[in-house]
Amino acid sequence: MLSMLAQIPFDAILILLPLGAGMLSFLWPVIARALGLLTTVAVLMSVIGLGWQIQQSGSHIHLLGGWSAPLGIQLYADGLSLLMLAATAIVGFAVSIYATRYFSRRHDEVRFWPVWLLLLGALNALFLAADIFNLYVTLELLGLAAVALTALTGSRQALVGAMRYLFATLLGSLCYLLGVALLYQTYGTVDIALLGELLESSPGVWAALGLITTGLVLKTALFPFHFWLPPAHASAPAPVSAVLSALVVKASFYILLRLWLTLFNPTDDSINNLLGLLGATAVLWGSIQAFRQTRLKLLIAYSTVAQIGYLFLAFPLAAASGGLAWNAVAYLALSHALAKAAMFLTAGNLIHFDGHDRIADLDRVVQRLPVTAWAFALAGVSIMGLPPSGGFIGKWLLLEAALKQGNWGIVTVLVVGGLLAAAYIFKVLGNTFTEALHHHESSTSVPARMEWTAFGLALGAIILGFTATPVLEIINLGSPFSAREISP
Amino acid sequence: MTIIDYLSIILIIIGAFFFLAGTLGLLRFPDIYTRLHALTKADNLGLGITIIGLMLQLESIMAVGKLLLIWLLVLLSGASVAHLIAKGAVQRKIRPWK
Amino acid sequence: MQMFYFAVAMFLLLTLIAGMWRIMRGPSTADRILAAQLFSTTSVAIILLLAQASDNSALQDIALVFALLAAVTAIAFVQRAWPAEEADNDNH
Amino acid sequence: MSPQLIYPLIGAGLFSLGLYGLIVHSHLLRKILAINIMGSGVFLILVALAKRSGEMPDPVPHAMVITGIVVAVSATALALAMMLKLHTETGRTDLPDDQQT
Amino acid sequence: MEISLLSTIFDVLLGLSLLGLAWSALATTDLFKAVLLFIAFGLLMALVWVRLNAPDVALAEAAIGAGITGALMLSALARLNSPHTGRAIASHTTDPEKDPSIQWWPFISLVLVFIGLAYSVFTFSPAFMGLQPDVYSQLVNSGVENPVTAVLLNFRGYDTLLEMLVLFVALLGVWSLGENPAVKTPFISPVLDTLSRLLTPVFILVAAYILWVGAHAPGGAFQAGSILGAAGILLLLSGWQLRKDTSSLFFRVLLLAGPLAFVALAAITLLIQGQLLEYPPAQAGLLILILETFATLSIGVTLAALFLGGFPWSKNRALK
Repeated sequence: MLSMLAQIPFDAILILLPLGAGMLSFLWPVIARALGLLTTVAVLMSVIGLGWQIQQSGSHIHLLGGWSAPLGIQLYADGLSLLMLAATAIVGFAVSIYATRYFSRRHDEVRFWPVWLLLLGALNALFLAADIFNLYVTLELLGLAAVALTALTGSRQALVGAMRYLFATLLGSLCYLLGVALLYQTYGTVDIALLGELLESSPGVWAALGLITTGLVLKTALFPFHFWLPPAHASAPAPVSAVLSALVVKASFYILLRLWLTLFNPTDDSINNLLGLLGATAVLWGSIQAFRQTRLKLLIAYSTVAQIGYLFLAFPLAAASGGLAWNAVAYLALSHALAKAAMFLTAGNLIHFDGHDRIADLDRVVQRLPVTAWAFALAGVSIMGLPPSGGFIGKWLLLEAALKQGNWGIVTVLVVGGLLAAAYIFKVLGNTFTEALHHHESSTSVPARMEWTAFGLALGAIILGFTATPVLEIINLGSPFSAREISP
Repeated sequence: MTIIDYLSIILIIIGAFFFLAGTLGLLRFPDIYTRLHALTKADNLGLGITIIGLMLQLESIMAVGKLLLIWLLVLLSGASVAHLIAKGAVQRKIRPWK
Repeated sequence: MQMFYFAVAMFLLLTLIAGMWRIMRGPSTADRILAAQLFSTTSVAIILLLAQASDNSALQDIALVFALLAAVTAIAFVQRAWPAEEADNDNH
Repeated sequence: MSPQLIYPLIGAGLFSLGLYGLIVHSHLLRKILAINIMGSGVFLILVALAKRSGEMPDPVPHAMVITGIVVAVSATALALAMMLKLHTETGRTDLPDDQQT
Repeated sequence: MEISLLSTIFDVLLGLSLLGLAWSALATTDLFKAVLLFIAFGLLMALVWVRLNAPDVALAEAAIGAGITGALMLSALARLNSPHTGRAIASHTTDPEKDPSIQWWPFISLVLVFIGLAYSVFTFSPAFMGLQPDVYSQLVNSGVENPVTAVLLNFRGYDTLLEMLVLFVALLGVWSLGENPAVKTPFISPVLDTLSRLLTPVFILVAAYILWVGAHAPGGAFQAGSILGAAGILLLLSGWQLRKDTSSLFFRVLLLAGPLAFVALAAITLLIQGQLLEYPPAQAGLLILILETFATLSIGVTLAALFLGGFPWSKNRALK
């Protein structure tokens, strides 16, 4: 039985299943909802299966078409991919449950499911890819699906946000592709592991590095390329915003991290320091902007800009403390995915409830929607980095790495960033207790399913605060952070 | 070089001359209606003569047929497009040159 | 012979570049579409000459596709994009 | 100048031109044109550098460029449709407060 | 004069006119002119691919870059000006920039980007052969003789699957924006009617030919699909109306025929061969031809639907 289970190609299933389901849900809209839910459950189980396989036999390679590396495309899975797949599966499952009740107009929901399932498939394909050109195709699929979902409601803000998002994502893809072109023409392969063995410092490689990094940083919305993120994430439907903030921006970051670990691994500190500096600016700028917002969804979107900054703080630290800093980043990415998805879902609940998301007019939400208020508070704990939460563990690991190197600049940014996050979270929480000027007695009730999925995700972010050891063990399966050891 | 080769060269040079005439017409003719002539007459004829010149060099009957088809297609679409543009221009009351 | 084909192709490329002037200059949009049409006819000839020069008959298929699609943009223009009234600024 | 260098240089030029156009123009249709020109530049570099190695060209970049062309036409169609929708909704053909970018 | 010198001059001229077209397409204030210059740019790109000995790419560019993209852009431009939005033509066909002079900071960065790229191109080491030897040595096992088709449909078939889904997602995105805008089709002249009647069978024949020939010569599913798509566009332009029954399941299956066949084959090969998309070598040629046929159909239908630009059937029907 177990040996049979070990034979199941979970990685291929993770890609084929959502893609196939997306197409079927387009063909038969009637079954879209059931099919979508079923698919996300199956994806969740497949991730568990893949995790078990990796735990048994180390990192995992699937030769597509039976062709090995330079000629064919491979799928590759280790602890890092597993972590991202797990985050995708969990958030995807919650968002799917949420979406069954969220859409008030039937034809919006009919349009949502196919694109969402294709996006899920693109995410899984991206986290399993081991080939920089294949990554380009998955990035484009992901980008176009994300733009289509952003524009789903067709409102004015959504269109403007989606349009800007589209240009940003296309520009990012083209820069990335040009970098891929230079790398391919220099080394004659697009396989990451093979490139890792061949790469040497040359002007072409530096140009490729610059282009790829620029493209991916643009897609990840690192300061100063964050301009497109708040309008897009704030104007999309709530489940879409949750997916965009929790998963889609992480996807391009994952590629950057992966390439950084295997390919570039620059001994030259100046680029690392530049990324770290941009990250620090993003933390401070994003947090301040978040505090200044008057609409909840914009506040959460700017908070994403700030939280992305934390991920880049690891780059200057990694050279000396290697694994520790990357562990911190992986942990932060996972807990931010859960917490931020929870926050956007609560924002969706509030909009559903009162029809607006003006922070000043949140009217006694604590009494009227206690579960939602709790969900926001718990997610906030993780975003602020207070114990016990996943955010706390991640920031603690980062702090440890910074202290070890005596990098006081980053220590300061971590502390100030935490304080600023507390400021904007409490700004929202404070308003949920008070009475607003206008009473909203005739509010529509929020379906329990929508409240509890948000709560469940937030609770997940808190639980991550207790499970540091096993989760870190999973992340390090197949040792993704020991550089240049991914061998075919 | 055989006699066929010389014939090809002569035909292709004549074709190129018609292309030149077509372009000159496009550039120098005074209004849209006269410029249409440049496209439909000179260029299509130029292409036709060039194609005949090239056909002399081909061995397979299939390739000859393909070249003929290309010419027919260009003739057909060139003529139709010229007609549509002329008609549209008249509808929009673009004045002919006097 | 190869040399000759190349030289003629080059000559046609020069006439094509000269034709670009009409796209830039206009004056009416119809003139521009006309010049674009000339572009594709000349390109067909250039491709056929290059095919002969490099003795690669596969290139003839490209000329075929060119010839086939030549009409599509022009018809799209006439049917959709041509403004109903056009300023008659033909001051040639 | 070796002939194999011409097209990669032209490709680099197209990429930079497109980038410039994308940044300075505010009209959405122009931005779409600029993105397409940038894409052509990338494709040109991808294939033209391969030409440098021997008589038989490397087919892998060709396949990649065909993939890229299809992706580009998809993105262009989506962008155009969104531009039209934005135009009917707001009457604008540019993005509001574009100077923020 | 040497042939190599002549070809160098040819390449330089072609490349410079490409740059010139791109520059003026971006610099002109008249949008019609910009779009037309861009179409001419696409035509020249196809010539460049011919020069670079990339006939497969040239075919794709001729069909998509010069044909379909141009038609899409012209049609979009027309809708920007369509009278029922109530705006004057002049305000949208021309786009007077506030400041026509060069903006210096972007310009400097443009020059820097160019210098950087040019430098990396110049210092490029051309010692390797790329994947060309690998592809040619495995070509006998791929089931086709055209190396580009072998890469697209066999060696890197997974990319192609994802890429067709990109096309599909773009269509879903366009459809989610709303219904097919009512385009007033102007008077259909009998000439156009006859032309479309004459050309449509030729389009279909040529598409089939390009598809078939793709196994051993330049051509294949994408090029054939784009030609089919162009045929659809021509029909739509000649006033061909979608009948109500096109909202049927049949139409939707047709849209997805390529990706569905791909995913189905992927699942089957996964079950039988143990690897995704691993074809048994003996049947590889046939499987690729079947895949390509379905892919051609869906690419053609999808491109035509993208040109139509909107949900082609009423909401109620789609929901049933």
